[in-house]
Amino acid sequence: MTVRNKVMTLPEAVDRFVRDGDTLHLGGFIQQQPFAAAHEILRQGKKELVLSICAGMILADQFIGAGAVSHLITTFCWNPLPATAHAFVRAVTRGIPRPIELEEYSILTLNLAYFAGAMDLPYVASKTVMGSGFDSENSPDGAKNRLRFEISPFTGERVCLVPPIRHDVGIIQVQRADPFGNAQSWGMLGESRYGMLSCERIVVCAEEIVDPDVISRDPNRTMIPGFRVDAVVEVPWGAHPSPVAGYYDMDWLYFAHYERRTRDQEGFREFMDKWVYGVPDREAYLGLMSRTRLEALRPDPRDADPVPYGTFSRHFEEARDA
Amino acid sequence: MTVRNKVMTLPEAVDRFVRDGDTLHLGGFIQQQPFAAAHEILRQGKKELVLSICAGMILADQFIGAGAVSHLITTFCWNPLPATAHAFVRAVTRGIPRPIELEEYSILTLNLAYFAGAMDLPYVASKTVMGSGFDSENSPDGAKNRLRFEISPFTGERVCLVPPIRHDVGIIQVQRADPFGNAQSWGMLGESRYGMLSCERIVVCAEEIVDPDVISRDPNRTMIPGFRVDAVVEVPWGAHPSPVAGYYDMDWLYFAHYERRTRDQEGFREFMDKWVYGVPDREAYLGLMSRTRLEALRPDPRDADPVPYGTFSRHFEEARDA
Amino acid sequence: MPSPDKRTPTPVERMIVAASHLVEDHAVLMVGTQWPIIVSLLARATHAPGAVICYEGGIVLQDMPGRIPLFTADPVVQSCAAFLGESLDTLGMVLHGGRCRMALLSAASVDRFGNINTTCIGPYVSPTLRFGGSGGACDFGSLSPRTVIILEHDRRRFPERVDFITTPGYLDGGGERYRAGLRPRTGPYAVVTTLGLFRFNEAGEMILSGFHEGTDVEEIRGQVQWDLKVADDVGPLPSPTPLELDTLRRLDPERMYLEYKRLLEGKEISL
Amino acid sequence: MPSPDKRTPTPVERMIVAASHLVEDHAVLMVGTQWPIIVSLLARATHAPGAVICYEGGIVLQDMPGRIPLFTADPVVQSCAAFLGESLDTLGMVLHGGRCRMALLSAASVDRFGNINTTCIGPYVSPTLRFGGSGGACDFGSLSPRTVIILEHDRRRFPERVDFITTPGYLDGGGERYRAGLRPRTGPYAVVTTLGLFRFNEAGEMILSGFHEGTDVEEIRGQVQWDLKVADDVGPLPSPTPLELDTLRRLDPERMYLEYKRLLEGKEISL
Repeated sequence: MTVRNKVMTLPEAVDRFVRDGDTLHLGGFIQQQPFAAAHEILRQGKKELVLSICAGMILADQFIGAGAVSHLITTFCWNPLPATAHAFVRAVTRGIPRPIELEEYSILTLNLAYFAGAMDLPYVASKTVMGSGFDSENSPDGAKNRLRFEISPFTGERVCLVPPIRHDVGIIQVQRADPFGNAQSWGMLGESRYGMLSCERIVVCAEEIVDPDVISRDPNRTMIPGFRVDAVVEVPWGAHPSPVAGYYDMDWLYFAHYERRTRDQEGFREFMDKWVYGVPDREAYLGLMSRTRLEALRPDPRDADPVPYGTFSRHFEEARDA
Repeated sequence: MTVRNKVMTLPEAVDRFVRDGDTLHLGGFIQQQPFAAAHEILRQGKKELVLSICAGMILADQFIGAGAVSHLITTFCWNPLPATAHAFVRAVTRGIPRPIELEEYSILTLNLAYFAGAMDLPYVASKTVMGSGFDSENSPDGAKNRLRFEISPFTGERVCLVPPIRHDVGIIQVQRADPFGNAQSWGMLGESRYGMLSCERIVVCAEEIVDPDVISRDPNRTMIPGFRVDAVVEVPWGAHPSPVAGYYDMDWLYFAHYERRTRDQEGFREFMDKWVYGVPDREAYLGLMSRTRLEALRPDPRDADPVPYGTFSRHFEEARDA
Repeated sequence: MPSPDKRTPTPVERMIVAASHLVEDHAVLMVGTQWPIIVSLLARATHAPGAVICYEGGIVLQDMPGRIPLFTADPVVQSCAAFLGESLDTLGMVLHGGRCRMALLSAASVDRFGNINTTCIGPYVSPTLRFGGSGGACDFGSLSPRTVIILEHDRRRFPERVDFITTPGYLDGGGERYRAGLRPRTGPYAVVTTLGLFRFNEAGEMILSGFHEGTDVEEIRGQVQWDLKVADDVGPLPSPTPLELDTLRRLDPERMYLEYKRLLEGKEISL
Repeated sequence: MPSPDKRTPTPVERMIVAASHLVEDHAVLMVGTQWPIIVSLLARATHAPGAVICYEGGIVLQDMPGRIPLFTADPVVQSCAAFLGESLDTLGMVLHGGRCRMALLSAASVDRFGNINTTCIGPYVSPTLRFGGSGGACDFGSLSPRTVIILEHDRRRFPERVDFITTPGYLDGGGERYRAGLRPRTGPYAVVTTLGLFRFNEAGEMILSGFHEGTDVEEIRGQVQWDLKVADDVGPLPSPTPLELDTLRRLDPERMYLEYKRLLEGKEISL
């Protein structure tokens, strides 16, 4: 069998698969957020993006502060210290550096929208959100989103219909992938699987690119089948300052540093000039930090045991030949 | 922390958690079907069951031939040789040993019904099945089921609405579980997860009961969280003649034997008298077969590699104290 | 077991090879049980090495299996998979999600408009004969842009109208499929049998497109239960090449598919 | 950092302990970030060892974490989990599926009918202040049979009506919640603050049920922005026992929660 090797550099992957105006999904629920890829997108000056990200965090904040986003689909946006995501707040309250359209959901409804998007289901009916500010019928001045409210033909009760959300391109940071794109991930997965599978084009950033045999010895761990993937990029530490289970912990100091430096737009600009625009790639970014400190983010080892999959037996043929 | 130890014998688990008239879900899509538990249910004479099983196979066939089922929810029922599931056909075409009501779906719609059941969603809209014999509006003489057909308020297109299917009790055979009920499974999973999670009471049969640490060293493999589980039973070979990945292969000879012996109701009775009613437990059942032949069903070893989860770092505290 | 003639393909081999020709390289396939298994593996072993094989239980293959799978849930496929998961992953994410190019299906019978019956003969509530039922077949045929139906030719299996539509084809033709709500640009693409190859016209009616060596248009017209239309450019199908035949026989050295009979037949079974 | 008085609980400690008393043994909990984390762990370490702790990212805990999680997505919880999966597993299967007994939530502000706002002050489209937003909080409050709301008491955080309903309580009261479509027998169960404990009457209105040592009914009535109703049997809440206090302080020796301030404040941060 021949399968396309999709390994490329991050600049190449971003250049080929992320376009101005795209609906861009960034995967990873708090953990495994693709910061390295996101920074490359900003460096390449991609603009007018519709950013869809379940946990906004400082990743969405950086896109918003950079003025790259015209529309944000999310469930929350903050700095997990917990503290304010300042650029997000500036954009929403004062239109700085530009106004953005907000499309807000609860986590469950956005996960159902991604699920419906991944399967292209017309909609999924739920019993959440009703009466809240996300319910456009009950709160006409509330959040704008795609939810609709109908009467169930089964029970006559009021239900919240969640339509599919689909994306032009999605990026996530995973633990490992093979050159064909088969991507494996573990830890807290949030919306990762359905979010990514609702994307037309998929870029996988991996801590490690591994031999296809590593994947096929544990195929239940594959989150994204390779045939759905357009690009595979090896980016160690690519999710920093967010964590990757088994590889590195959350960098709390970095989040605190970000919070202090980005309280006004000028500070934000300075921060971005140093950490994003001022470096050519992830290695240079990491070079801005003490290596000792980074290594201290490595977790203590704790491994899953090997599990038996087995191959198959030949008892059927043996019985026939007996 | 104290967690209830739920380990018990199979007769006890069946006696306590399976009741006459229950909607009974048997998990496992072709693989991992809980034959040991099913035989105990038949031995205890449970009756008027509504059996819900995605892949009917000879497991549903045995329940039907035994007269224990009044209503069958399924997507297909055959002997995977492939050959006829004779008891199923006798019941459907001639009401032998008793008529059964059929509630048939396609695999996708039944999986969506289990998904909706597990989450108690009012319904899920899909684009499958329409115009087929499962579409009650287009085929009024076709299959009876719970699907409804409506116009999407989003797009105006005709859609197939799948309502939840929920069960009183569910049983599955998995590779391993801990005494609290945390059940892990791998291989081809079919409808297993959502089918089981749509059950009010859950009985887990496991090839091995393992230490809770084995589970918590690889928590992404947990299919059923322990708090949902009522009983854990250690039953090696409990899925035979269906396969369990890593433990034993499909026993093709047994399926062929079953096909030959059950072509009429008398043969079926004799088969059941020997293999189900004539044995007290799984050990005695296994004793009816050549041990050498059984051991030949063991697959060649092939293990997943260990993966790193890691624990956590203390860099935050260290920074504070610096 | 008699060794097959080294050069002459059997009708089943012709059927399998002709069906494999419909598979494009790098196409994502939903593969049903029985004939589709070997058709898809043959395509991958010959002209379509990049074809992606998905099964309804939640499997995406990576490598060629260690032996021919006896059905799509055969544990042999688990040791050559890139992805193992749930039915919602393949039937949902791949097929309903619009990521599948072609579905391959076996059938008990197929009618003039490509509707498949694997459920029953006679009324559904009181059938005279009953088969296994849909499994995922209804979803394959409902959702796939192209559905290829593969079955051994027998006039009884080609009624003008099936008794039960397990898998929707073009229903009564003339756009009925889309009025029922199924998506545009989906539906039966071809039927491949031991006699020939059939395609579908704009109205959704099956038309004879090609025939295998050893048969002809008239014989085939006698082997369906309606007045079969014939394509203007109907002609003989290419015979399997020696390489194709050789590859096919190496894929199935046990001839489990090629002779379509169970190897245990006539054997004593001792458990 | 000053060592806390060995015997006198702080207001935050009283709040946490009082909230933990609402957790029943073996209850399945959906636990939000901030105060709910330590409340649920304290309950489990004291009177509710069988309580099941679930987080919105797809986590079910098995053992006590190696240190207090800084938030519900802190990687520290991954090495003590029985289940790691997706948000649909916990928010979907556990919460929407009806398997959760109680949800614990922090809040920026809560109003007379238990509606929570963690979104904004002022109109949604042009707010004067903006907070993080819902996350899973809207789902917690929409779906849980019992929602417990935990926040430090400040009059500004208790308006008569919140500007935006991030998490629905009883809306305008009088059954409005159920007319909106939310399920029967769901809704706010209690509000626990640094001053006292509030429950809800049949109409869905918050009523003062108990107060911590050092405060009284009148003080608390002055700390909400409406005419607060008081339960007939209002009285002092039990003080934390020495065992509870000790357990709490051992759970959070860094006092990350107990003093509710970030430990890095005032420190130079060197990356």
